[in-house]
Amino acid sequence: MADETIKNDEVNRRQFFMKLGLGSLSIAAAGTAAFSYQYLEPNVLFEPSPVVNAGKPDRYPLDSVTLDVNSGIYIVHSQEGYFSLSAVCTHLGCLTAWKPELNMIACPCHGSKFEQSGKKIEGPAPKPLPWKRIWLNDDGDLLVDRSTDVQAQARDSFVRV
Amino acid sequence: MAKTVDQYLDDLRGTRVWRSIFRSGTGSSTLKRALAIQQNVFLHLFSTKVRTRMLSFSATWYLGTLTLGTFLILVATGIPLMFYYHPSVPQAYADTKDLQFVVSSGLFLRNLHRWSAHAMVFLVFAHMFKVFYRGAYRTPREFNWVIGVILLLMTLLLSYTGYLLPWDQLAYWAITVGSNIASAVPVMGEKIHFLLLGGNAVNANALLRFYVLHCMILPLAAMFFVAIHFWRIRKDGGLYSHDSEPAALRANVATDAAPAKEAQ
Amino acid sequence: MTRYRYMPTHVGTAAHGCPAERSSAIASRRARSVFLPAVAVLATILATSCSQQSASAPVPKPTAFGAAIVESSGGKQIAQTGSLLPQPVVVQVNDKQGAAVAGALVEFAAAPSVTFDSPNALTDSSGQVTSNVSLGGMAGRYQLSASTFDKSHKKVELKIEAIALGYQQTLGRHLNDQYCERCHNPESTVERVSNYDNLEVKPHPFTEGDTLNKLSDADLAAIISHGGSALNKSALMPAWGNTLSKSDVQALISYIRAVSDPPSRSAGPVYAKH
Amino acid sequence: MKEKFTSLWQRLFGDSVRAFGVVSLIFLASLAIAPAKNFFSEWRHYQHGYLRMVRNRSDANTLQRHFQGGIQQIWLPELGVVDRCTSCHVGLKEASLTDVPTQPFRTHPVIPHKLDQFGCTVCHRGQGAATTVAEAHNSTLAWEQPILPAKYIESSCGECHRGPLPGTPQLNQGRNLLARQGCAHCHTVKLPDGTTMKATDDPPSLSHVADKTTREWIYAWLKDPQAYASTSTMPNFKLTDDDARDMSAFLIANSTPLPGDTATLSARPSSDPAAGASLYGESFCASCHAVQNAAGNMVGGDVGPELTRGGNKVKPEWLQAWLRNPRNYDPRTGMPHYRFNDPQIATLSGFLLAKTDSDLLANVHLEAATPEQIAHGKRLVSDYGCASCHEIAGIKKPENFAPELSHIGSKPVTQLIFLPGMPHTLPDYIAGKIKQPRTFSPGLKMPQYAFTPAQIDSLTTALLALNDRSNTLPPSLAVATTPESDYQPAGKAGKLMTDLACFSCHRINGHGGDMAPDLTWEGSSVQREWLVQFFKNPGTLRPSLIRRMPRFNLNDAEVNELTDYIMTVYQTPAIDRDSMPLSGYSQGQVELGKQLFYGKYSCQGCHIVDTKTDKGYIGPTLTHVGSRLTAAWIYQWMKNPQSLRPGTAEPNRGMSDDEARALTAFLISQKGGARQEAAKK
Amino acid sequence: MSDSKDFTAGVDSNAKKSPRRIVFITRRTSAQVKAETEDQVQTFPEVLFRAAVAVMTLAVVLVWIALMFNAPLEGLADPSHTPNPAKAPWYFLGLQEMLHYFPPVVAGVLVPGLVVMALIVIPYFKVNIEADGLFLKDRQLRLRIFYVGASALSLFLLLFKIYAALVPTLIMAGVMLVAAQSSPQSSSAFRRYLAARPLSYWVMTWFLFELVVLTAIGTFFRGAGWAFVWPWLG
Repeated sequence: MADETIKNDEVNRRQFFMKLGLGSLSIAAAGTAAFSYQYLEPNVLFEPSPVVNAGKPDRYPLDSVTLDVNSGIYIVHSQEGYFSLSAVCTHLGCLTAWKPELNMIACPCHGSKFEQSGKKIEGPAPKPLPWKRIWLNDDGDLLVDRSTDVQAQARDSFVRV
Repeated sequence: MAKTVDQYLDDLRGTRVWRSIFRSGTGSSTLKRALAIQQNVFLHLFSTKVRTRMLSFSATWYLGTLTLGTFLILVATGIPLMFYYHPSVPQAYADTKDLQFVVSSGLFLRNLHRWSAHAMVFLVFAHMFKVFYRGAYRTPREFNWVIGVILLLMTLLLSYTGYLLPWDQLAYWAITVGSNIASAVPVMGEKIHFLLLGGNAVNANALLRFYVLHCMILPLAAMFFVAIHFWRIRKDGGLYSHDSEPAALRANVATDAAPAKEAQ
Repeated sequence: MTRYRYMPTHVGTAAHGCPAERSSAIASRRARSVFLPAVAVLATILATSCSQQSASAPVPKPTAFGAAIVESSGGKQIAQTGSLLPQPVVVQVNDKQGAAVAGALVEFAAAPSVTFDSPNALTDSSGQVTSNVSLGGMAGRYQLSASTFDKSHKKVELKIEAIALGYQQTLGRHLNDQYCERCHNPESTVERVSNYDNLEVKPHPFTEGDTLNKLSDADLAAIISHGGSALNKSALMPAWGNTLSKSDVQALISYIRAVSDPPSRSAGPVYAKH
Repeated sequence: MKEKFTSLWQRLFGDSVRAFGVVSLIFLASLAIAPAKNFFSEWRHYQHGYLRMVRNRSDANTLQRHFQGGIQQIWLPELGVVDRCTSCHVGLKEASLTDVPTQPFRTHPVIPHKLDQFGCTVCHRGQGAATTVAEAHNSTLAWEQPILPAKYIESSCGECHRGPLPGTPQLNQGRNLLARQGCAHCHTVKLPDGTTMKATDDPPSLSHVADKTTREWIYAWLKDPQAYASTSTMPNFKLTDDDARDMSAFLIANSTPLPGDTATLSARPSSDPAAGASLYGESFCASCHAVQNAAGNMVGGDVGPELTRGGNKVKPEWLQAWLRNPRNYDPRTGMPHYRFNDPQIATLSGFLLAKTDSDLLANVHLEAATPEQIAHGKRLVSDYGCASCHEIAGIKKPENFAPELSHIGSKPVTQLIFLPGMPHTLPDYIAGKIKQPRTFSPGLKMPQYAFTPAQIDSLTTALLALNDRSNTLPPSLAVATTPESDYQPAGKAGKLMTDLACFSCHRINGHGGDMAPDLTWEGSSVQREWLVQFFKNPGTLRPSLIRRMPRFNLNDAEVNELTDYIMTVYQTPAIDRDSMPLSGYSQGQVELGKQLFYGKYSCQGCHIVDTKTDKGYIGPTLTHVGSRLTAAWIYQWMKNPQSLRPGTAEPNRGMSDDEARALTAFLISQKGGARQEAAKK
Repeated sequence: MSDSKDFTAGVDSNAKKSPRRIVFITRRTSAQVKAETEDQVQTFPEVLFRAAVAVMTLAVVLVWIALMFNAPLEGLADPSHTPNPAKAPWYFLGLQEMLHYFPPVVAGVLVPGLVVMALIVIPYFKVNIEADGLFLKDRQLRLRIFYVGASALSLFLLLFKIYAALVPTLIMAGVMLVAAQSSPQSSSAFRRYLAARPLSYWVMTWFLFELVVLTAIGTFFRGAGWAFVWPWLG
């Protein structure tokens, strides 16, 4: 009887250690997953600043739409003033182009077409091209913040020189 | 009474899905245990039973196991490191710095990778000498010994190719010195040097070559040979032990028993 | 293992590198190519124990004691941040009768970033100690203290002030030298005769903190840019707005704030010994 | 105890399952430390500290709103700079944090550059990529350049700015010293703009040195140049007595007499100290030459050599020949040809030869030199590279005599050999090397210079600017300087100007000294008659100046030659000299001008028109300005003085055209008549 | 066919002749192997748990090392500035040390090539399989060969002043001499042990000794210009 108790104790103890081990390893595995997520999330980015210097306003003649290929924005000089549009199609992210002969912005991928103000004319694009925040800095250069959308046609969305 | 975790686990093990994945199931019967080894794609490289004597630390010092352990650590740390590493000059160095300074725990992973690599070279050497002194290369394990020598060379090559990747002064000059030894080979030395580096000096080409060798070719080759190495242990009769040798052979091997043999 | 060649805070503390430090450095250089944590641990222990031992320069033993310490020269100097004062600081130890005492110990002290080439020295035969002083890297006022002990081991202390100019103030000083000083500085030198005495309405010297500190930066900028007459002050002060840029005017103001006595509040913190 | 331990061991590791359980737990605990270590990283600690500090401030809300957590980075791809300093130095852009005494949380002092555009390490060095204090600030195996000490910070300005800047006096001084102290004679310094630094000093030729001085003086000079003249730029080569003896023997033996009659005295040097002093003063010798007075102060300029002990040095014959025409001995000298007559030469030479120091040569006794000594001296002269600076007959200027300094600011610390006890940094090495070059290793040739500690700091600053970054700068960032021109006027007048050494003091078309006014546009500025008079008898224009134009005793033909040349050639295109008349302005205009002069613009603060009432001592006296300057120049000067003479102290008052015209009318009427009128009354 | 004849497995001590241990073919009976049987345990769980414990212990040690000591990283590779000394990874420093003494063909190719070849052929050499004590048979002849070989090698090393390799060689030769003077009947256990060591043991031990000494010298005792330095002196 006493022997059996000892034996049972022994079995229980073995089971306890087994559970301890496997449990630790499971936690370690879970921790490693969290750890991997933390590791894989970059802490710094080597990407150009979202704020783009578009130069002096007089570079853009009245009623012109100018594509800055590097930063993917349009600078539009309209009667109301200067404003900036994203040049990235809202459908699948292709870079659109300004077609002066058609007086519209066209996407080469799936044929979406937009007005000069970004409004959709036709095509699969679900939304109009978003407007970006634009302002003048102290040196008189136009700056565009690509990370900030602003309301289309709103007073503050234009720069008037 | 609420079910315990164990009961839930037992229920889980009883499901069809579980059974369809893990054929053997658990249990303390010898059969179940043998099946656990035999029916696992990785474990079936081992025999289902080993000699009790071989479990003792002094028999093997677990050097083979530990070497495998370092290899596993190296794979587990090396793959995450690749996410932040561009094998280009001088970006490689900047990436190493970034791993050290801005990637969460990047420094830890790189440290672990580096020290494990050193540990693996050391353990492989130790393993080889231990096997030699135990005489475990003897028939029928000759070929497994040869595979072991190949694995030793691969370990050295893996460590050597990895040495260049941080693209710092230490790496650059160690590889320059090391690779110039290759050009000492008569007749074809220059060619080997040229092919190894992808040029005449340690430069961007060399870095890319070493990267591919270090991350693709050598690890795959090493895994291939490791599999054979393990499988051959089973096929050659399990871990070597003097006492498992036939008496006559053992008598020959254990020469301190020679007088007794002559007496017979 | 990473090894630091240079710890700025410990510069000059050890005249000859501690041998244990050197050997540990060597050992850790080996360790960088070798997997030998034991060596590294040993090196770390050695390095730690050594850094605790490194002592500062020995303090000489005084042979005499004075009762007072006075400034001979070198007070109220202006230098750029981090650089040497143009003249060394000279202090003198006197006894009760006012006679110079040779062989008394003088200790210089200041904020930790200030360095003296002889922080502890004995007075020479004329009772003086000379020390070159490098100011700290922050612009502002630095309080240097020179102290000695009298016979009863009581500390006698002398406070000397020095001003460190940052980039903006240095630029301001340059503009001051070029445009302002000939009228605003009443003192004449061989090279530069002051115009101060020739002016009916006397300009304010820039050190005149009592007056200038009451003016806001905007007031000062207006006077400099638009001249005295535009602000109902003397027309002898011309308008510099067409000659100096806005940042030049700001630089001048920051210089004026830096040198004013009593100090201007906007000149920033004062650096004294802890 | 042991049994207890054994039983614990047994309980924990008794069989493989137990060992498995325990080791797994330890394994888990160990693995968990890595992310914990990451979480308690140094930069997070600083950010927490910043937030704690900010919490108690009155502007807490603003500061908290500006605060951005996480690793911050400034990336300048074109410079290859990644700076993460702002991860810990959180408050650099917060203008209100000027009251924080020290970094890391203090505002950055005002500088002309934006943090986002230039980052931190471009100026401060150190390792920008690092996110720990030790790695970022100190020198490590992975990064040799620690944070640049504040006293050398101007060297970073010099990486891009290749010319002098008003805000960097130390850098400017260091660069001047590099050129002026002859460093560039021995060391090649290729500047980032592709030019090679030229030494601006001009050590004398030694080919005829025996004409000029004695072997004893050469010996004493070689042993310790500063004993002869404390302002001497000649360094001390720390020669042994024998070496100095042999070198002086060689230099004398190697010297050839100058052709021409220089070896005889034209007149006995006169011993009239008063007359000598008077001529010395009238000739404004002190503008260039200094003499140490009894109080030990140096009086005079530093363009020419110090004359305190000149009598010990030169032979009287040589001195008289030199005073008669210095260009006979040294065609390139900056000393003007004064056209002294014989009595003047006798007076001046007597005055100068009396300036001796009896101690200087008292202990110098040299036996006649043996041929071996002369041969040894020749070897020493070429070994020490004397010919790098001095012209010595028979010895060629050595090429690459000393290490090139073009990239000294990026020299790897591993390649330097430090003195014991010296901090292992490049600035300390450079400063130590300049301070005491010979201590670094026996047999080094670099001589001992007599630099002050501040000069050493300046030189170090200038040298640190010569680094890899300054040499590989994107052209868009380099701020070029106008190169020193080698303008030489042509023709007879040109020869005359060289003879008179005008360029020693005046600058014309970017060439010349800065002691006297820039004459580039002098022809537009002054009236011909005045200039003629001025050459004959240079008067004082600025009462506050102690240095003046000397009288060269020119004859009429020379004066005309010079005046014609200046009036025709040195004209600015901005002014038509004859566009405004020199007279004929209405009385009303003159009166208005006078009101402006004394009222609105209060010019009398600096200038004198009426010697009775006006006291202004800064600008030139204007009593005769009507017969000195052209009206067009005055008008343009009123409108914008800096456009005519950049850096002039005359403020631009933003006058209207009418005001400028009125003032011109008033000033042009000042033809010295005021005094006459006053006399009449 | 009910004869139950006992078969005994043929045991051949010459492993080279019959590489299979058991050569045994019969139609109706199964093999009976007369090798001793040993206690055996299931691989699962006994071996696997032990292996897991070993690997985890190793991992714990390495994790702690990685937490405490940063991997070396020096300045950006700069082809124009060779550090002094420029060292290969430590496991090649034995080789680099030899390169100091021998021409690259010998030290860089011949010696490592021979070592690898020797390692590969170890199990295929008769002496390695038979593994008799070196000096137990043909003692005089073997001793003579040993004397000639050892002194030739030592002389060669002495001539080229390769003391780093000479000293271990001499020590090994000394131990082998002791072994030659020992017999399996020696009273001392250590001498009995030495006497039973076969040739392969001696060669391998000499190799290990040289490897350790040369690597240690290359790692710790070589400074600028590959000159000998004491690691504790600057």
